[in-house]
Amino acid sequence: MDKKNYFLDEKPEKLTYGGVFRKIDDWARARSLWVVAYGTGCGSIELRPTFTSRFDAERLGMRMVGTPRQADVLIISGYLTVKTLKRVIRVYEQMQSPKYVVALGACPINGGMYYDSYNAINQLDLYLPVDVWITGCMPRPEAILAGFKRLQELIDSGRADGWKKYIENLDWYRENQRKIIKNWKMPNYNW
Amino acid sequence: MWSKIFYAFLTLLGGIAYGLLLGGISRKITARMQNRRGPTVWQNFIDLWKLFRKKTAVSHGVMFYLAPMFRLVGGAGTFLLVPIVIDSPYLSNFSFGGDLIVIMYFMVLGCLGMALGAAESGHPHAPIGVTRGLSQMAGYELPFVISVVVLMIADKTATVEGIVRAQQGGILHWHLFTHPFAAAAAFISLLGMMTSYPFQVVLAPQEIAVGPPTEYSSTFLSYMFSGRSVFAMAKYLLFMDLFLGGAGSLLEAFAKTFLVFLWPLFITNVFPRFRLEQSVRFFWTWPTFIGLVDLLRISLMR
Amino acid sequence: MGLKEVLKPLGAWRQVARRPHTILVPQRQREAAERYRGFHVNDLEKCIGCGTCTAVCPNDAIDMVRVPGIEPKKGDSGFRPRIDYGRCCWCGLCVDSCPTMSLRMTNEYIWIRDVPDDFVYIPGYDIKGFENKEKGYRKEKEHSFTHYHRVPMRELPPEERVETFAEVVLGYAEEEARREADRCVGCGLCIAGCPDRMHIPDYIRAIASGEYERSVNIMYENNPFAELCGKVCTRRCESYCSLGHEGDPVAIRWLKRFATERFSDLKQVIKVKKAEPKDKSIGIIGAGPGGLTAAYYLALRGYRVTVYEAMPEPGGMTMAGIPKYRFPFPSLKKQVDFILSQGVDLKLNYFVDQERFRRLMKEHDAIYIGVGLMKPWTLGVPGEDHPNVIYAIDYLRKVNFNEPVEIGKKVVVIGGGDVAMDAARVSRRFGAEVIIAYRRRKIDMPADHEEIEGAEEEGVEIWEKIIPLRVEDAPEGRVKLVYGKAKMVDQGPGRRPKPVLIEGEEYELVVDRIIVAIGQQADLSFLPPEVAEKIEVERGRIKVNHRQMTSYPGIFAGGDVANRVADAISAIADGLRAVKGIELYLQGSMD
Amino acid sequence: MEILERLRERFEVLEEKVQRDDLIFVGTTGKNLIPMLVYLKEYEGFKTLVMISCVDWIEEGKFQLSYNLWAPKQKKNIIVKVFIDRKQPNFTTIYRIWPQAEVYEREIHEMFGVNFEGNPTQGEELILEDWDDIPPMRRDFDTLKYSMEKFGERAPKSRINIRREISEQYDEWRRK
Amino acid sequence: MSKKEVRLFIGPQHPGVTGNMSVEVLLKGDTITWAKTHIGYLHRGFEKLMERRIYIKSFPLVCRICVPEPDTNEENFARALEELGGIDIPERAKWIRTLVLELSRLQMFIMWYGGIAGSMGLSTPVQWGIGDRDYILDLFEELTGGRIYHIYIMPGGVRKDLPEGFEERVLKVMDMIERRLPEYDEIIMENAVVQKRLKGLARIPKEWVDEMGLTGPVARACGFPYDVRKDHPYEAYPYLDFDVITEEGCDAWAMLLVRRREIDLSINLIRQIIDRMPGGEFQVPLPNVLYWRIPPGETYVKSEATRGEFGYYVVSDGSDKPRRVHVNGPSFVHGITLLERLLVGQNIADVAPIMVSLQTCPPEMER
Repeated sequence: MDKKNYFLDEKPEKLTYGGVFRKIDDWARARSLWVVAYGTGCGSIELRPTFTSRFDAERLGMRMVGTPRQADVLIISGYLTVKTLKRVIRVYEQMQSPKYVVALGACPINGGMYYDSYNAINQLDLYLPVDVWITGCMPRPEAILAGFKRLQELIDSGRADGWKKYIENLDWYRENQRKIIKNWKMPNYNW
Repeated sequence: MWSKIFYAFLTLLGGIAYGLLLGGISRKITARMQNRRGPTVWQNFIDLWKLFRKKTAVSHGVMFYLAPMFRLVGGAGTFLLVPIVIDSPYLSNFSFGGDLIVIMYFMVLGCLGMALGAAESGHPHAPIGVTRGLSQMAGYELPFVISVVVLMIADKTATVEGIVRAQQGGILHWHLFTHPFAAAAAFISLLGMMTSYPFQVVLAPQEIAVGPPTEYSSTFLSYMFSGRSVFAMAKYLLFMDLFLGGAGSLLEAFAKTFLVFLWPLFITNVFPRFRLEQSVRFFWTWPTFIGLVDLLRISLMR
Repeated sequence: MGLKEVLKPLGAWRQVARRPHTILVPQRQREAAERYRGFHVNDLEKCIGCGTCTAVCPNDAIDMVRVPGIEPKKGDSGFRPRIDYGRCCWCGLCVDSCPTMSLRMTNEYIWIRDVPDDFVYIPGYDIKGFENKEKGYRKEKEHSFTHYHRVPMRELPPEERVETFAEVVLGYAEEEARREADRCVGCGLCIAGCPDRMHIPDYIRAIASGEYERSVNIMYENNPFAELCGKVCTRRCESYCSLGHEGDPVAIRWLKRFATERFSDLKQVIKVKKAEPKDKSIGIIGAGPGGLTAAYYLALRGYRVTVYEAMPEPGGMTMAGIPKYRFPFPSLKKQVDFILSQGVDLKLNYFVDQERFRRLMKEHDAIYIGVGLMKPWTLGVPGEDHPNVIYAIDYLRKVNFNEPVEIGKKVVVIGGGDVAMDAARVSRRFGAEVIIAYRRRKIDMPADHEEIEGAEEEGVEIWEKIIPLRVEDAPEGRVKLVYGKAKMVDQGPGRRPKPVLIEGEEYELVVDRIIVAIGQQADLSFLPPEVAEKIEVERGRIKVNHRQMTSYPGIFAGGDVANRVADAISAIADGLRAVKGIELYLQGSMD
Repeated sequence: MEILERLRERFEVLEEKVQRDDLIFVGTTGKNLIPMLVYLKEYEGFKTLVMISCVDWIEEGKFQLSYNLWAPKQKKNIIVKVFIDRKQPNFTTIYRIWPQAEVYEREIHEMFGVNFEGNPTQGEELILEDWDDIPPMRRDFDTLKYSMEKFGERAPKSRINIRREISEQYDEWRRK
Repeated sequence: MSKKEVRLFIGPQHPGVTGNMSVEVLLKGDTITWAKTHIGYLHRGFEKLMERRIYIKSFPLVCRICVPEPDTNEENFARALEELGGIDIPERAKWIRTLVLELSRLQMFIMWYGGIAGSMGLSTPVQWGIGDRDYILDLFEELTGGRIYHIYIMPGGVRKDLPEGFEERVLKVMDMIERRLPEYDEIIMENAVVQKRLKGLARIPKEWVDEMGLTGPVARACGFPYDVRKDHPYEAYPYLDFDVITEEGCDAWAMLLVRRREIDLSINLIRQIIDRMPGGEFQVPLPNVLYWRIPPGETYVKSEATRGEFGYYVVSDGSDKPRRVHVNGPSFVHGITLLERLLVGQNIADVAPIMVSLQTCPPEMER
């Protein structure tokens, strides 16, 4: 089998989005949030009740999908270790625009309990654009759902544009990412 | 002729819409069974629109692009060959002599196209899923073909329309009751076709993420999504025509397809999935055996 | 795989008929449990900024900041906790260890922002809308990390006390002391209460961990009369203690007493660092605690120090004024001897008059005046010169120097300060019936409340709102006190009520002795006029700057003669501050 | 306990402590360790290795390796301790006696830098990825400093020393 | 790796793995020929962080070591400190602790019971299980003030007393769960497909149990009655009346049976505890926690978690911070040594059921 490059190893063009359907698009996007099933940290324990019968996020049109390609929302559930951050960046870049990031818990904001840990990052927004921050340790399902409601509002009014920021400031993000990921054994740009 | 095409196109859209709606209903019913409320029944439309309008930046070659189209075309092709309302000038679709065999080929086409495209995507889960899908198809096609052959022999026709006509005259003339074993075999293989749960080995989230469509996103996924729903619709219609006596009116068609739709839903939520080889072995034993009973019966009766 | 196993699972379809148990959040609010550990609220009025929450926070989420509108005051650092919800883990340790119980948690749990910088807030100051939520995690006083109850101090029973001059307080046993010391949260608010700024949390912590030597050494860093303070200090620090708001303050005084009493030979315990001898000499007038403190630290810094004392024993007021049941003589001797052993020259029975003062000014490079207040205030009523009217300060001195005193069967002590209490309790020990007459109410008494309680336990009667009018002679060598009653007139907020005589009523009390204990004043007659005119005196006290120097360069003053507080620890503090001042003065770099 | 006597007869026992009825600590030398473990496994019924742990005694310049064994029959734990030099932390693997020791040793190698000779996988990364500092579980590794340098801090804390502030306030009042 | 083999990473972003971990496998057809566990995605360095925190500050940390079942950690660490610091806790505290432990075991097992079905694609009981578990979390919330992280068990006892009427509410939830369990059984235990898939899956050779140190339901499914609650009784377990559950199957089905019976046992134990809950104090005052020093010494305490034996090795050097805390979770052996060997020869489809059967929990492997 010939080695084929499955990734675009070039900088993505600036994505603009708009058009006549803009309003309908935003409306539909807000009501159909597919979450990539990646429990990055301990917050995933509260994602389970959120997505199952007691709280049932599917009411809001959310569901878990197994592959980043089909997902709209990446939930960073709590702290991120360096090792996971590498995978998370990859997952994020494989997601298709428009895409949103929701950070759960105190840890992505300022390190949380693990502010002095040698393996957990302290500020997520240096590495990924985050649209909604929900604090708590862990946020209860009610808080998570309220956070998603907030995300829906943002999308509805067209203000959830973290993905645009990421493309515009890619060099800055990349610099920060490379600062802590020493061994960048990934394609430069992998979407 | 053009008007027929126009009406066929309309029915196609209607079929997609009804398929999506049925999907929504199935999500709602599943949710109720799982003690929760579930999304609105229109959720699938929203999902489809969102997917359709999403950007995509993935490129894995031509086949990759074409596969969802294959899927959609396969679905649409199947759908358009199955008459919805018999005797209706608008809703009988492109029924012609021997179309049953063509339908069965079309059904395979979608899967094959999918297989080609997914293999192109390069994700290791995709080929595994494709292999599974093809093996599975080999599994459920056998009982299905047997039961279709039973019907063809019994009714001495190779058209769907002919089979429908052979069932006219009351509920007891339905093949469901006249050929119960063949019907059972076919309905079991319908579970395989609809990838309902004990036989849901293709997408298998816990095993191979989402299988073949792992790399598909956005618009492609929306094509696959609508392809899948129209495909499902086609199968419901086909089974309605084959076993439930077809439909004399649109309302009847709705009702009967809904009945067919309930069957996989009935099974899918209460069983885990088989392993691939268990699934294939199952199809090659029980339904095949049941189907063969009817085949034997029909051959002996003649 | 029988048919039963195929059909059984289908029974799950029964669920479709069941009502879903989904909770309809976020469309509907759902309240968290009664004890839920949600977002913090802080009662800014109750909070004293002790910083215990900061110390116990596992995540470094809480820091202390200044808040507009909150000024530092007594027992309040003026800081308030600020919480970073990018760090917090809602463990509630801060709530459980808050000494004033001002910090608590609500059961509010939704805090969502679009930017990550909005998660730092000062509970109580930043209004977030859930301030008035009643539900939420709270501290239970008895089940928390804070120990609110003081280990009780054992004392002699009152019946035994009045028989003897033995020490009333028996002291802590080791286990008790460590338990009591361990209550301290180490906030350090008490430091502000101590005039001498002793390192209170440090030495208490040392006691708690059993390092008594280290503890005493910490005390001796700025107080060579630690044992004295351990027994008779006015312990203003304890009223600053953060535990005192909801419980008993840490028994700082008794702990100091415990640690210092353990060592009979201070020379082996205290590690002194003596500087090179310097060719400067300092004269100190008055061997009270302030003077000796100055002498001790000056000697450690290498100066030649001579202390002049008019009385036959060193110790000043602590020798002459404090009864022995509070402060036994051997204890004083132990401390003074240690100070003297550092090379301090002491001249006893050396009354400094004007002539001698002039000589001292020639002999010494600097002079420290720590003469204290030895002249009692008089009542200022007719008949006060009656021989049966005696002054508490003279009375106590005579008792302490074992001079004979005669007080009869029944005495009245006029005054409400510590000296009054001492005089009353000493009189009880001589078997007299004692009445304390005070012009205000009992709660207004400046004396230590423990002293008041002790006096009452010993059978001293306390009469409130008594204003003496005149003293008259009475038969059988007794004396009659004619007095009127007072009523308390409110003086507006923040000021204590004033007693005003109720006119027209007169009462009489016949006693054997009237002991006047309404305060003392300075006797500055020893200052030669050329010096005296340059030294500013303000309301009876010598005015000094922040280095304890009088307006006459080179003459320093401290202790009761210079401050308004007039207790031992302020005298010690003055002495310590004067050391720095004298050093700077001698180096010529006075600021 | 008799087991301690039997151990003393056969091996060099440096220290021993009965912590609970079901927990015994035994210290031995590096040379005696493997024979002792084998003896415990084969003759005393301590069939199971519960875990291997490492303690950094930086002041004494030593690493303490603790081998925790469990006897399913007697329901007893024994912890065999051995001290090795911190400067040259070399020891022998025991993965041939218990297979799970391989991973424990791999973790200790990664976290403390102890080298277990003969362990086939100890060089592979287990937990950390692209680690660029001294092994993190060593006492001289300052994790707060590392974290602050590498990951930063959003809202710097005021870090006010209340005691010092109070003393200064006191001076202020004094001066007035 | 021959040409016919495919290298496949299952995880970390994969719906089938238990948490954030990954298994690298070589596939020949559908059969796994080699497997390797990769962990470290959740490594926060708890042990390092605890070394620089005073003892009390470690309690919010330890419960994060195993997210679904935090109380075992708290109880273990508290017990270790009590042993080293010489603190005796009151009777009632022991019983409350046991109640909390059993409740948390029950919620974990219920979630697991749904999870094993979910690992084979049967999502209905997953939804039920996690939904019903929520009622236990509500109890926890009421009792401890936290849904997931309770920080309730502290040295010296527990932090708060049982609220008014809590016992009745526990019993009510127990009744509800007992009513629900037959419905679970119907769809899981009595399901033809589940039986077909689990019977004979992941058969563990019996000699591995002692050799590798397998514990908990895994060992008990192989017929070894290893249960710390019985072997080294702690808290109130010596007073409770129960038998160790064992099954002889050594396969995933036996593990399922063991865990199913454990649910009944837990409910039974909870009823016993509530029945016999003593009165009195629930806490002895600790020394001042800000300066709490523990005399030098070391100890190893263990308890039975849902996944097996959970152990804390605590070394104190006499200061106010631990010298070393080593947390030894059962998943360390189950998830690495055992899983790597067990997966060889299995079908790729069975990775998820096997991992769920072993109940590998990544945060306790890498801490």
